[in-house]
Amino acid sequence: MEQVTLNVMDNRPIARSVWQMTLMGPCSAVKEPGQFVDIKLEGFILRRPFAVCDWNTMGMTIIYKVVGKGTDKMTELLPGCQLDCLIGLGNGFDTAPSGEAPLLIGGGVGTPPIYALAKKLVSEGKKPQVILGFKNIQDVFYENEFRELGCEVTVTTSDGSYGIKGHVNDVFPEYYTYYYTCGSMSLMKTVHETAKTEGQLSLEERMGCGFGACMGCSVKTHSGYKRVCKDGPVLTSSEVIFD
Amino acid sequence: MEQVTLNVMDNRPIARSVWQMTLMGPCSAVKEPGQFVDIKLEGFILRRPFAVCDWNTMGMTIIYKVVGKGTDKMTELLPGCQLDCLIGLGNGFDTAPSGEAPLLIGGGVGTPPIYALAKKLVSEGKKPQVILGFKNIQDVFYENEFRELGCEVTVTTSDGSYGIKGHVNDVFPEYYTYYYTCGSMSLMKTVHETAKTEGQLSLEERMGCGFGACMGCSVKTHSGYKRVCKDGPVLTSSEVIFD
Amino acid sequence: MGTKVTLCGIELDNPVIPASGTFGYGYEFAELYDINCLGSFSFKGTTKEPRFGNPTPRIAETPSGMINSVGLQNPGVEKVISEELPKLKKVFYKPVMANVSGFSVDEYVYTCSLLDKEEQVGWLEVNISCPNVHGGGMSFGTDPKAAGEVTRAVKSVCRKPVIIKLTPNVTDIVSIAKACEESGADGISLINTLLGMRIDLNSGRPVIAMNTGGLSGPAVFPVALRMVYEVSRAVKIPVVGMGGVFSAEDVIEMMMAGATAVEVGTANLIQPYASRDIISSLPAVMERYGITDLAEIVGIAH
Amino acid sequence: MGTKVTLCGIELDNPVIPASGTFGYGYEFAELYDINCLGSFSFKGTTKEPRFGNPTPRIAETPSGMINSVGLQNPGVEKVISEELPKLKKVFYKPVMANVSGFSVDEYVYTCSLLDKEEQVGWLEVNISCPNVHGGGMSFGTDPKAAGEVTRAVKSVCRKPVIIKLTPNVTDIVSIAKACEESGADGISLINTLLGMRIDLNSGRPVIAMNTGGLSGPAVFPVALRMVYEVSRAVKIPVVGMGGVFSAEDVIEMMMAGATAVEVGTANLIQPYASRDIISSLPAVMERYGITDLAEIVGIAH
Repeated sequence: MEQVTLNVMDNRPIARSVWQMTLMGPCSAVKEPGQFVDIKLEGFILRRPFAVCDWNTMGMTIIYKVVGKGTDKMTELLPGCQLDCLIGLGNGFDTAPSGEAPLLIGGGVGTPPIYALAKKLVSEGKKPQVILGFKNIQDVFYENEFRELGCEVTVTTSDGSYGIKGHVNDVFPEYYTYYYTCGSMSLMKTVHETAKTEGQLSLEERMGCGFGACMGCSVKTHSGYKRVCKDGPVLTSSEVIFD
Repeated sequence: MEQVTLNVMDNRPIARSVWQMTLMGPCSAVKEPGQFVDIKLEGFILRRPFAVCDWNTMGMTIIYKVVGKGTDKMTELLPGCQLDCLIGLGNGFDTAPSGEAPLLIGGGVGTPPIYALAKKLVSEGKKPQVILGFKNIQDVFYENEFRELGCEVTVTTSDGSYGIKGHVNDVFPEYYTYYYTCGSMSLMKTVHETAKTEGQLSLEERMGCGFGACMGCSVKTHSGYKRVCKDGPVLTSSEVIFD
Repeated sequence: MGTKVTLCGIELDNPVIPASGTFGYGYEFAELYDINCLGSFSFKGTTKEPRFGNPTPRIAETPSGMINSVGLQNPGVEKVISEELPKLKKVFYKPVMANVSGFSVDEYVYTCSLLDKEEQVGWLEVNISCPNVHGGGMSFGTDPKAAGEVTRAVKSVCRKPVIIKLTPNVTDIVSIAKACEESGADGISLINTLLGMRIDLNSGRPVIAMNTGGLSGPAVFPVALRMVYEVSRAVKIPVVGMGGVFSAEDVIEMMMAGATAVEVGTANLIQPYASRDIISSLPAVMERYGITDLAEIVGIAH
Repeated sequence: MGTKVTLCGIELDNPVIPASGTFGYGYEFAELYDINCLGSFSFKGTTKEPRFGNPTPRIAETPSGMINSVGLQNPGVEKVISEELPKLKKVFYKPVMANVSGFSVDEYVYTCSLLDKEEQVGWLEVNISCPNVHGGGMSFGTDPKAAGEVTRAVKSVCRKPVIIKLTPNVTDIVSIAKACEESGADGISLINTLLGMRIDLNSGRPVIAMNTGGLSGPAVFPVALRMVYEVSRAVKIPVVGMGGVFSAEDVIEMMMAGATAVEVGTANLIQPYASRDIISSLPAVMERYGITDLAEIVGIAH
């Protein structure tokens, strides 16, 4: 973890209620895809956690959905705004067990950390197959970005307004070596039940601190309690307890 | 009273811990010298009241002393900032009883409304005599601005580092027709005890609302209780109870 | 969009009621906007005798809140009836809430019985919770027995609905509310202010002349919400929620917690148009959350 | 600049103590900075048995505050002693405050007696005020008799100073504090969190899985300050103040109100370097207010 000041470089909508923000500043503390950044907004006491979508040592991109007053306020941040950020939080995805053809499943705004992961897997010479699930054509984002990495991409929408009508589990490929997913708990449960391999899941919880101090985001797992912010957000499929 | 959005045009220090801010926007609700503006600052629940120092229909100038977190934050406001303001608050000075040669006494940051008053008196063809009392040469401001209006100005400092060493009551002129004062309660009490005429005093109190609703700033006077924000801030010398 | 609610048998156009002590007798605000847009409002706390209130400073600022120590400044019930209510009547034609404080059961009874006869008064809001007056109400509000006693006495002289306003500075708010209900109260309003304090670092002395005062504003909203939730689950009479309500969202949250109507206090002092603006934004906010009738969301969080 | 204070006979380099539940066992923060700059710290609340705590969501945001409902998650006193304290010892060489909760007098006695024997423990901070556990401490903290009983029992098995941590959710905090003092407490710490709540407007359900939780942060600072003021005027034993302290100015204000030492809680969760930064800015802030020795300002607002 490192506390840094990042500058807003760009901040724009890319889908319905979904915005992309580019931040510049020292980001070498970000080590793994799946890690998150915790941003302090003026007027709000708690930091807001966002998965890193893309990064290098000089900056990062995050994608956020406008769901409340905090994220609404974020849409007003113009280039030049300085943000107090904690970066390099959480464990991130482990690419070691991926095999040569891992399956990556992103649900809605769970997609961003999957993009960072895909980029790393590609750099390791692997061939990620990507499934992105959205409700509606207006929610779809990043399909092309994944293709540009060289990934096979399948998009589903619940109402069939774009891509294949249905849910992510309807379009699982025949062959894959491992899976990685981030999305709603119900989507990830479906993925887990459909998958024929082990995998890793990125969880979401309301957090207090974001760095393991407050126990606000502890969840029970098959290997004891885990703080989603510090021991997660990525857990293995054998750890997660689905209710 | 009117609620308006004013734009910061200029904001700079003019003496030790004393800043001048120029605001542009519709200010025709300001009617009298001695009225004040109540400014909302982001991050603070209560508005901050400031006497209007100068105004026309297109804007106003205020002068503020940095005394706490709120005024400290104000120094950071750059040109272009928009401020939510209530304007035209309070009763203001009544120039009718001034006579041809009123005495105006400003103490420290009590000086700004005296400037607005002097301007009005001059426009009415009167010859205000001005005494400004400060602690120290570093605190002195607006001496020239008063002279440029055509006023006689005497400056005192407690330590003699500028102007006449002493207090405002040490330099009262022989002849004056009425007095107006704004400053600390102890300064105004001294003025009241020294003065040979009636006068008007502008009071200060911690305020809740600034427009007469909360009774937060009520003071006892010889003519019943008065809300400093609405029935004042200007009271006549026969009303004020000095403890 | 249905915004009407019924409070103790009287229908309100909407649940928004400026709180006592933040809205005077209405005519200050009537200069700014037509206050007949309000559901109702609760006028300045009235006592038997005229009161100047506490010395200044009476106001301090806190994070997302303010402390006041006004101390029930008011001209006394006779003058309220002879001078203030006629002026109020000119600017507000709906039933108004008469807020009453006292220093003894007899004083409460005296003041309430007079105000109950006033045509424009729709409800009596009996404040047994003022933190800013020595022996002034709050002692009645911290003991279920005393709270019940005031309630019974006031009810015996009033034909109009009696709403008891409670203090949050207690261990068990539910026991107080239940005592009021059992003694005949027609409604409960809460919360009054939390006791708080600030110290001036320059002088090392309390900012407020009376040392402590009542904390209000968004800071207390979660405490108020919790108490509205607890009390409304425990009593059958309607609950009027208040404490840091600044937006239409806050109104809806209070109603979900169990409030039939919602008082807006501190917000009126910061944004003079706050109550009007909350009312005008209610339909859009209701639509955003899929609410068609406010009356239907009362207590859905239970 | 004198920043040293003495708390129950133990000298602290400065009065700043990260509060229990916001600082773990210290080693998370020791990765960020040398935590030996602290006056001390109070480690995570310890119970006799291991506890997972409450279901999530455990956290909600409020204006200038947050609600938590962690529910005393901890590995139990045996593991705290065998696993956590040895790790703590590697990163912190000063006396530490052992925070203890329980569900019965016997549990408090059991846990305290074990921790009292640990060399690194300087004080026992006995939490009779946790709002997030059913029957978990808070019932002891709302009744003077029960508070006195826990105090006496714990004191009978401890050689080290015993500080009783009180809940603000009471009508009369002074009576509770006095009962603790009369029963032998060496100090009082306050305030624990205020009971609060939020509701999710989309679902109409409470945000927190347990419905209500404990409110902390700057929002509660004025309530905490008032209680520190009232209690420190009423008791002779030292008072440790806490509740929304975010800055060196807040530390000084708490001390002026009567706190001998000051705990920093929520701030650690928002700004991981908060406690260190508060300590490093103390001398400059003291100078601004003409304070040369912090020990001299304790209670000057009385």
